Amino acid sequence: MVVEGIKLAVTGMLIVFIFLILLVLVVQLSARLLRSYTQQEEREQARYKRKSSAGSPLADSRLIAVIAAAVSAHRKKMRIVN
Amino acid sequence: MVVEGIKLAVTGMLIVFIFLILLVLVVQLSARLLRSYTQQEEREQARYKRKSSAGSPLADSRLIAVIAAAVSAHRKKMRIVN
Amino acid sequence: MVVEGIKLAVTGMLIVFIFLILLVLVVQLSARLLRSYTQQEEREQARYKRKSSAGSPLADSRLIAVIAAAVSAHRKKMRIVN
Amino acid sequence: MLVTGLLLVYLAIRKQFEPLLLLPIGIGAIMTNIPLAGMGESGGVLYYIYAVGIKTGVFPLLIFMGVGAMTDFGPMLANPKTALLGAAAQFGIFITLMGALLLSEFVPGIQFTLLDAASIGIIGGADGPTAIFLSSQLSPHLLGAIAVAAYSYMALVPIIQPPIMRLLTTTEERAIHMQQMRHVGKAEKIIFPLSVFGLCIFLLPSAAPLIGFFMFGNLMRECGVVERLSKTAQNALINIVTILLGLGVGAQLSATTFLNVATIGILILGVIAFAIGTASGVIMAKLMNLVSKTKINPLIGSAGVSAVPMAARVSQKLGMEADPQNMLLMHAMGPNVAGVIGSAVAAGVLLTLKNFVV
Amino acid sequence: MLVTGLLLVYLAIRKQFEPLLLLPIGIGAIMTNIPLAGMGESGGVLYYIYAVGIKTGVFPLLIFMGVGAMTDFGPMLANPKTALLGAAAQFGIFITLMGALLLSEFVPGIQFTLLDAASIGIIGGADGPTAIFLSSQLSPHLLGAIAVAAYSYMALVPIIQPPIMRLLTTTEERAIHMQQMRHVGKAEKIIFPLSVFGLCIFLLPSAAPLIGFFMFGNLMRECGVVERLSKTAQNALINIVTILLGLGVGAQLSATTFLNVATIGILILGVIAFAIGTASGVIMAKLMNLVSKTKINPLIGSAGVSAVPMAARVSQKLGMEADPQNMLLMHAMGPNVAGVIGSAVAAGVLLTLKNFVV
Amino acid sequence: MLVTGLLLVYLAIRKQFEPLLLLPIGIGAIMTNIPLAGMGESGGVLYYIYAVGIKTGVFPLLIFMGVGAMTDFGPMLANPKTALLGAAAQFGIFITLMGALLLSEFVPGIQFTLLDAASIGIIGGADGPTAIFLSSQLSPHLLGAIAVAAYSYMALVPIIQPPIMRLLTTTEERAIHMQQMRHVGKAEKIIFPLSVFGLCIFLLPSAAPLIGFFMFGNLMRECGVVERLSKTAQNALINIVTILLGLGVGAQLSATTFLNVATIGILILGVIAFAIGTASGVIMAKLMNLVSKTKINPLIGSAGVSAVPMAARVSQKLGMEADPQNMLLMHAMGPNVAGVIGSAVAAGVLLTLKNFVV
Ligand code: NA
Ligand code: NA
Ligand code: NA
Repeated sequence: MVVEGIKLAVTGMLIVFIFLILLVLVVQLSARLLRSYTQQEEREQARYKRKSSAGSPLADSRLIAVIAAAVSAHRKKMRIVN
Repeated sequence: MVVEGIKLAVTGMLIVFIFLILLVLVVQLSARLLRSYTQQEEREQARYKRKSSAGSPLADSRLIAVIAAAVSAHRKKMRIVN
Repeated sequence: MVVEGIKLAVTGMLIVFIFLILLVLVVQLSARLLRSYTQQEEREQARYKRKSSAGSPLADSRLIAVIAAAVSAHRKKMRIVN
Repeated sequence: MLVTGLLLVYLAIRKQFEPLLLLPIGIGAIMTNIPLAGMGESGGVLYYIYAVGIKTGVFPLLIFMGVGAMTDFGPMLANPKTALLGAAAQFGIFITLMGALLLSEFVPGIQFTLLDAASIGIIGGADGPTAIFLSSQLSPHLLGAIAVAAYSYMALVPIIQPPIMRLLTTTEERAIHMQQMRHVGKAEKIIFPLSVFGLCIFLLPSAAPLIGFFMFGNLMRECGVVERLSKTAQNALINIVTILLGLGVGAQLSATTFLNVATIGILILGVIAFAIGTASGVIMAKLMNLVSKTKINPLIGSAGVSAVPMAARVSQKLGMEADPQNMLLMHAMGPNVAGVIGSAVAAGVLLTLKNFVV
Repeated sequence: MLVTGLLLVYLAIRKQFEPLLLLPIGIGAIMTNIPLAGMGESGGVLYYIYAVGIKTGVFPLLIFMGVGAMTDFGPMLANPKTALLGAAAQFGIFITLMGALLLSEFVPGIQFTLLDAASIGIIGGADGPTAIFLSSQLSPHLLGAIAVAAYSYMALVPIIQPPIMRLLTTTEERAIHMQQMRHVGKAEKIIFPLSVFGLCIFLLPSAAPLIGFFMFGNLMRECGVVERLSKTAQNALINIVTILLGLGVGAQLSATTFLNVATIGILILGVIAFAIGTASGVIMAKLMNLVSKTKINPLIGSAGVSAVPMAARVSQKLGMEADPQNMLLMHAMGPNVAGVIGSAVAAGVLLTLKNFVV
Repeated sequence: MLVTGLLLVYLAIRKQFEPLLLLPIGIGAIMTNIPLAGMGESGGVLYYIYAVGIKTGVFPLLIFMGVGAMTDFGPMLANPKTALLGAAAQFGIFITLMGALLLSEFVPGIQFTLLDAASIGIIGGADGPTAIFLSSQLSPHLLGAIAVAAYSYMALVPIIQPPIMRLLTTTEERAIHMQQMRHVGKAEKIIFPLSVFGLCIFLLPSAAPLIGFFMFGNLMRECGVVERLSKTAQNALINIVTILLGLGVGAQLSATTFLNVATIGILILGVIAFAIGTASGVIMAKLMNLVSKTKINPLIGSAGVSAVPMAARVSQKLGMEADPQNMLLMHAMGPNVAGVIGSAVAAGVLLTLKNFVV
């Protein structure tokens, strides 16, 4: 039975490697085919980030504190209500 | 079998119409019977709306911005946490 | 069968009482064994409460209003979205 | 068949064709057709899902309950007469039924029984859970094709309906403004689901599972005392069941049951059903305008096919084309939700076949 | 029977009688009794729900798990002696059991077996999942009536209890203030469900399903490392199961099993059970005051019947009547939650009948 | 066995050993071993849970779907070569399989069949749902021990892996910085689950249930049109199923199946499996550095065993030890999630035994 085990192990590892190598190839292929979409998406995100980071950083930090409190209050409330 | 189909179609449409006509009548009847409740509810709502709309609109709009940010932050957080 | 019922009632109430008396004893025992943990926890909570109550009460009440609004807005939004 | 499944996935994601259902159905179709995997065969996971939830009718009824909990009947209660448009649009169901019988009479290779024809007709109800429930009870072998047709055509409502609506109405008719709706009270909204269920019990007990679960969901929504149940019925429960229902329905899409001339027949009959339902809703509105003094815009008639809320949005869009100030959406919601009741009633009529035929 | 179902729906919505359960039960009762619809018969949706979830005992146990996840045993742990009040209140169960046997001895037309009597007695436990689980195992034919009686009387606690509580206490007793509770540590709260489960395993294995699921739920709540499971057990899961359980229980309310003299007997015995439970809780509190130096307000004794948290609120209300500064609510929560354990233990005793009788 | 169950509960709560699974498993183990309670026997609630959800394979697949909906494959798509590390780490599975066969050859009292050996090997996959699914199909009698070993060793990853990782790498290697990842587009993320599923269908249909549900979950997450289904799959659904799965797995931990020399063998083999998986991941990374010009830090190789996200965190920690500026976490997530696919593929290979053996 140990022989069968060895056969199984060899086949198994082969299939695992074949599967994941093919996967790598497919992923690389799809990355290449979709490159223009991805780059456009990236540019849009970059533009959006620049815009939003232009806002006053002070106001932002205050906002974040308020938000954090609101969210934590909300969570506590949920726990009580439900 | 086409004859049976015709019979079925006639009966079917009759029942659908009878059902929905009776439904219309029942709805109209219940609307009439419950009119006093409904009108009272409406008056209360109208009163409530007038009151709440008296608040400062400026403060409200700022609040709404804060809220929107809080809610969106909360959502993102949820996505990460869960 | 009424006799069987009486037997069952007597056994039943005995077991219920034995169970809950043992439960009381176990709870008292575990309270005693864990006393040091509990007291430490209590001290930490007391310290924490003192700290947080030192914050400006005015700011707090405003914050709470904002939070309440945010949470209620969030809820309404949830209802619409889902 | 793998291609069919992939096509459904593509339509769901890229074209946003009712993705909540068509994505799981597509994946289920792929899974069941993987050679040697046996996922849809006895002992496979999809088989269990199908046997437990669909063959029993439990899943579509739970979804219908959730839909009830999400449905606001307010617009219909404010203007109850528009419910008749939801009745008229069911002509699509029955004419398609006859069409299916004619097809099997005259087209060789197509052999629909009366039960099959009824299941195909229900596509015209434009209501997924109703179509799945009825066909799971009458013609399980057609379930996959019928569900796919029903959801696809619901997604295609913005393409199927407008030409028919334009053909049957004049610009003046499409520009008719409808008067602002009255306020509908809380008590009316609570009484309503109970009334519908009551009518169903006395007129048409065979529709009780569909109407009963639908109205139970709506009662949970409106009664105000079981909000946590209502919220769960609208969210966790309906979502869980939707995933499982989709996979289970998809599992019925095997090559032998789907890739045949009958499916082509079903697809053709389905689009006819939608077209006739649309037309009869519009014509009914015009007939009602002949006898009633407060005119209704015939564009809201087409919303009677249900396909909530897509069909109502189509009414709104065409109304605004004719007059940018014309706001029909809420008015179209009346026949829209009435159409759900209408097709559940029609399904009830068709369910009685189960006892007489066979 | 349709009228019975409608009455339950009315009580749930209008009178807010435990609507989370009585609304689905009422709808289930209506559905199962629709002539010709067959929704509760083999092949009907309610039959599947009943067979899968109630006959197996799975649904009431999952609900009990959710209740455990929602229960804070802190007040009981802070003052453990009050747990004895939760033991005393179980007299209601066993005296009612004897009452049921006497009824069937002396009233012609009532024929309760020992198992039936045990199921009827459990109404006095004032705890829905326990009552449903026990009667589903011992007397499925009485399940509907017992569930309806249990939930109705729980809703009626604010009417049933006060006269008994006033009768058995003086104004001075009702005005007794109880000292502020100590802080209960996190570790104690984690050890507690494990201790209760441990006691159950060694003393009364037959109670293990009920106590086990209840304490598993509470452990998920308190252990702090599985918050997402605890939250789901308290929300989506318990809500889904509540809807299905309600429908399934309602489906057992058919005319043959409900509209008979036995049901009248059950309803009468049920209110007696609540009354005796209330009285024995109060009397136990007075007995404990005879031997203990720190006095407890006897009003919290009645909360031992469970009916969480209604009975504790009744204690609070009567305490405030005697002295507006008297805050009993948290003190009454101790016997209140102990009463849930008490009736689960009693149910465990009664479950052993299943093996001996028959 | 009660002690075993309690130990699991202790590890879950106190040591936070995968508490989401080990707490329910521990409670299930306690419940099933209560003398006279019969909770795990035919007619008991745990038996129903096991029969419905685990024997059928439905529960682990639904959990895998939820895991898919929670998994972000972005890091792997950004640097696809790291997926090979997730392949290499599966050596642990197959070497352990051979170890199990050797044990039963040479150790008297241990008699593992080929199916048993395969189930034991899958512990090295470091992935709970995969291990439970495979062993429920191949060796139900070992299910309990295998699940306990798999989850325990996953929790012990921060103890098992570091010495092996340190032994096989130099400080310079551990300090290798990896370049910032590229942005991965939405379309790539949608295509990915479909590609993996497609590969699985053509290469290895036996892995279709696991890979299919995993990728269906991921597709729901990424496609953007079924967010409500994705959210429910990640929350209510996976939580409900986790509770039930844990109880059902725990119910398989009875004295006869767990307290024997085979379990000791499984526990020893399990830790060997993790160690070999870790080592082969690291060695693979070093081999890849021999042929590739952009160097990868061999510490991320160990993350290929999966145990998401624990193993990736271990990589991050050791990287920071060598150089506090070294941020490996996101880079380690690549092999980490690839390891999940890798072990599902391995499970697919092992599942084919079911047809050949017996
Ligand atoms: Na319709
Ligand atoms: Na009780
Ligand atoms: Na793995």
